[in-house]
Amino acid sequence: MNKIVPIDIQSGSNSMDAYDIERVREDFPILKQQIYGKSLVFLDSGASAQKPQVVIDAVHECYETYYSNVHRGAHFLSQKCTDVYEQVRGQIATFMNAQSENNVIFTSSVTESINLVAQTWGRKFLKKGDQIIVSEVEHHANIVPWQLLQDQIGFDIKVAKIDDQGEFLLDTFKALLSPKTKLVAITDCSNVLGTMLPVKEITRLAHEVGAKVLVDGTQGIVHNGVDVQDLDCDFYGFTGHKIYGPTGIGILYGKMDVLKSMPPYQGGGDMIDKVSFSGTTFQEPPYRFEAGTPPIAQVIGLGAAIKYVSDLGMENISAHEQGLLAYANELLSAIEGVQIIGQAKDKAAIISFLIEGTHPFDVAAVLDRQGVATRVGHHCAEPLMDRLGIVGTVRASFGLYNNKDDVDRLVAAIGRAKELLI
Amino acid sequence: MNKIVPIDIQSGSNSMDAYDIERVREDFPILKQQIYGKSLVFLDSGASAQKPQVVIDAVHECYETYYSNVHRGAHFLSQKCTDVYEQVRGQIATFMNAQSENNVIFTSSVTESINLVAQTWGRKFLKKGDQIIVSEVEHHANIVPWQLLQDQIGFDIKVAKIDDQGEFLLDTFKALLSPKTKLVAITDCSNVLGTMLPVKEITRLAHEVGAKVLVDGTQGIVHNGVDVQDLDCDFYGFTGHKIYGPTGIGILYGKMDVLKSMPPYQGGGDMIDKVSFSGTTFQEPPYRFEAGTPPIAQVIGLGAAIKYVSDLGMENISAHEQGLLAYANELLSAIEGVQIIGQAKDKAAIISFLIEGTHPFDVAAVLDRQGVATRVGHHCAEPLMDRLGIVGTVRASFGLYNNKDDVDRLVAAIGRAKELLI
Amino acid sequence: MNSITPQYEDYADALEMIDDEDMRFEYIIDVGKKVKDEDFPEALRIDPNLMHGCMSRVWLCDEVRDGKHYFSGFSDAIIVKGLVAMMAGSFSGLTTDQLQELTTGHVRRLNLGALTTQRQVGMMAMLETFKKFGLAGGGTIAQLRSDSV
Amino acid sequence: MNSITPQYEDYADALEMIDDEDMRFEYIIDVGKKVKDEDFPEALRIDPNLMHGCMSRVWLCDEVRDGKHYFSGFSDAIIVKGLVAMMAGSFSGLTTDQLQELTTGHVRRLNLGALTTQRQVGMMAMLETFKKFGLAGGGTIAQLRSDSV
Ligand SMILES: Cc1ncc(COP(=O)(O)O)c(C=O)c1O
Ligand SMILES: Cc1ncc(COP(=O)(O)O)c(C=O)c1O
Repeated sequence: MNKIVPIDIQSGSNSMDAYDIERVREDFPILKQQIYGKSLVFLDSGASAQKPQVVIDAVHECYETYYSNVHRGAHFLSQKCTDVYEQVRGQIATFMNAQSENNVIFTSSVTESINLVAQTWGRKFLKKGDQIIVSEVEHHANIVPWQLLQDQIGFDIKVAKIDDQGEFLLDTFKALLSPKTKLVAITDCSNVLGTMLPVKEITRLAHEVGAKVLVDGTQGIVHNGVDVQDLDCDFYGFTGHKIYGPTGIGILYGKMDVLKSMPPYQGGGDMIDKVSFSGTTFQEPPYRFEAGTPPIAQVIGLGAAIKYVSDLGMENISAHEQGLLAYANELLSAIEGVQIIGQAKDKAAIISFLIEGTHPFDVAAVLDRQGVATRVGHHCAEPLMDRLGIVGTVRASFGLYNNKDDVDRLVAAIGRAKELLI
Repeated sequence: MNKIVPIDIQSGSNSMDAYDIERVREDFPILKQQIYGKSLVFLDSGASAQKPQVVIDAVHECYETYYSNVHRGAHFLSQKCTDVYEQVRGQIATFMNAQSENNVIFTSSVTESINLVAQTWGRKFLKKGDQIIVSEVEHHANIVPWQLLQDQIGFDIKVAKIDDQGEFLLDTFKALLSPKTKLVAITDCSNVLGTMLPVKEITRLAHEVGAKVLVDGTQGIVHNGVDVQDLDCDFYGFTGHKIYGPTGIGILYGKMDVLKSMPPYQGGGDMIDKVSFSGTTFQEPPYRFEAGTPPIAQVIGLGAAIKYVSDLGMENISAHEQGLLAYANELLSAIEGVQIIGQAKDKAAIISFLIEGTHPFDVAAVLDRQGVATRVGHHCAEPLMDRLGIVGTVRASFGLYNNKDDVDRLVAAIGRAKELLI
Repeated sequence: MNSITPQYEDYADALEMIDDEDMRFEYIIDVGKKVKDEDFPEALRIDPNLMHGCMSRVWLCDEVRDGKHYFSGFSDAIIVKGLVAMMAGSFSGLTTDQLQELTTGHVRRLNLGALTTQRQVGMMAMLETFKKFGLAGGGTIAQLRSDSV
Repeated sequence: MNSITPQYEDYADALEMIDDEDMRFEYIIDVGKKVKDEDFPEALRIDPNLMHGCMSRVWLCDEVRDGKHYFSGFSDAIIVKGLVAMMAGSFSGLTTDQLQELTTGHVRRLNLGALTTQRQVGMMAMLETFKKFGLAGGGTIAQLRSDSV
């Protein structure tokens, strides 16, 4: 699943021919929008991806034809809605190659997935004197939950380093590991630099010292898919809206023995076995961790998104994006004054850059007025900005619907930004 | 806003004439569905309400024409989406008569709203030896979060009682209050019995002993609206999917001084001021409590729902529903063997019942086959079932789109259930 | 492979002949109504015989005679009582080996489309329980549960 | 009521004459580019003068002479520098009373539709800051902040 078909940079990309990008673009209604009278070039998928029609329609259809609350329902709509909803759990298990659908917990976002692990597994198993390891490239979502827990418990947080190219330093990571290490919480792909981290090797090493491993797969799964059994991590989280699904839905995968060892997170309906004022008992995973009415339509929409990317094929998506990345990298590198931030060997289709003599906010504003949507700022990774000694970057992040034309428009807009700002 | 226009039970209802129910029904596409070849009678709105076209379309339109992640975005779509999204906060503040939009926190459900209060306000301010009060009619969502917190801290949970009619016993509640009482967590409307609780008086009494008050308004706001300033509660929570909005969105209202005194709940993007490994600082309310990408499209859908009910007028909705309740109550009371569970004077349009000599599951199953969707079971209120000494009820809960025909169909289906089952 | 027991054939034929879902639904109710209290005396309606995870309560017993399993059951809800009666009747009198050969297809042939998926899942769970009884050579529900831990 | 200061009129007229949003946007950049480093020396770019909550850094100063407020400002981003220059220029030379009469309409007349809402909100915040400076009779951003607590 993770294998990326090699592409030929010289000729643009072979894979792009196989992958009918213009037909794919037809599936995304928003791409027809005009921004300031210019056609939209959407290069902000790293923040949130656009949705194909099938996802929008799945949500629509649910509300219009069979919507009802799920579980415990004795009537037709409730049954139908529960069936469609629960079938997504199996679909996601297959997509991630999880052991079973019971390893798949529905949350409201990956942020919630990570907080859930912190406040259940973490609160139960971490003690003063323990250590956990995160990396310098983490998104705030994989830093702050641990800091909040640290305030409650008092363990140590160690930080694994990158080099100036943005490459993960496996050796210095190894040096941090010790029997005190109880958890490694790390992303498989930096949302700022695009760096792909060697999470399989990291997991193996962490397990050797008896630590559990949580992988923040928010970016990684979108660009390369995942095989959680091959990875062997204990937890893997991702968020629906970045993988072309609705907002308001996230996933937490966990190994069953680990999930079973965890107390509930939130309390409420559905997650209980029996409630009384003299004592309440809880359901087995995954339901133990799903309190209250779940994001029903969002789960169903995510199911449609996962089907969509599966039908296109994650390898084809990866190959297409790698072709774009190589093309963009080539063109941007050739522009005088453009500095690409993050030059790791193994990268997902994310390019952060700066233009010498300009402020990134100005650049992004000029790009915006050319119809080119990028993100600017610290990208919720302030510690990484501090490490790199910069206030922020302009980030162009590619999705499965971008094409070479988008790259050309980006290049032209950068030219305009240089004209206007320097 | 809470005022209910009096209706004349004898003649059916005056208010129903003023309220054009047939036109209203046109707004709900799902009502055209056939269930086992019969037209759908949806009497399960208490579990989750159906969505008017405007809500479905608002979600749709967002994804198709201006979707983007919100906040901090420098590009056009991000700005547009943020504007629409943030404007809903003000709209909800107006709907609840909150002091300002900053008192309105977006959560994923009321279950999360209550867990948030438990794990932030509760974890900070409750100590061993303190007492909190909940009531016998609470939904699990307003019991289990307190039990989970109790396991962490060790305070006492006292239970306010109802009488056999389902009427809240204000005097016995008063007797529970003491300077040890730090919180009263109570619903304004029982999801099983329909009983409306005197939450304004409860709040006044609780404040007299210095306790804070959290009102679970999940059912109350749907049937009668709310004025949080008049109520004077410290927290008020409700859930989007029951007020004709999307799933995956809930609201927590809080008084500003109370919100300001609370630590963050989940950690992640958006809720921070500045993140570094040497120390992280947080935003002011409401953002402090909104970690990660919020349920963007769901907030926008909820905005459309709130506009929809506001346009219809909460008084008109209440009056219409009260007319139906009176009509249903009259007809069901006249059926031999039907026992209505919950006979409080002040009720929302929810009728729980049992049929002598039958099991509620059988009744609901027969009703379902007549196209009449009801809910059966403990309705996530097991302690209430224990109190009433029953295993469950069949519950018919009405929404703004139900009509007298629905009641007639219910009555006919009950007749059929008696024929088949007894 | 379809012909399991005469009782099974009777039920399958009867339901096949009915071509209206509502009437099939009513047929199950009728079966349930025919189960008398004395068929499954109060003394058997005890926790060790209680199946877990049902919306209504379901008790199941297995009596082994000459290496064959004879099931009986009861519920406080009529529809479930009917289903239990059909399931117990259909698959009683089989040996352990015969029980192991049963598949969900055998349950499906009973033509229970009138039921909600959740109920159908319940029937499959019941079939699994029968097979477990077979492997365990009888016993109670509670014993099956503790064995599987 | 519209005529505030000659500078204000100049900016408003200039922007009104441009009828293309892209060109208005570029006009603001030009204003920003014209602000020289020495117009707001490094010594002033210190924390007490820093406005909070902006995507780029913004420093603002208020100099009071003869009861009139003279604002100046700076930013590390050109567009913001242009906006700050326009705002400071437009509303400098006013008395406390005159400042209090300013409304969001005065900012809107500057015709800044080319800006994102967030930036427009930023401009309104700047206006509020000017008014607060007026009420406080000068001081620094940091002092305004601590006063409001
Ligand atoms: C009174 C009451 N409180 C809380 C809830 C929980 O709502 P949700 O499941 O949307 O969090 C419900 C609905 O099930 C309810 O009726
Ligand atoms: C690597 C990474 N982790 C976590 C997140 C947080 O995702 P969400 O905001 O959907 O919870 C993001 C996206 O912002 C991300 O890129």
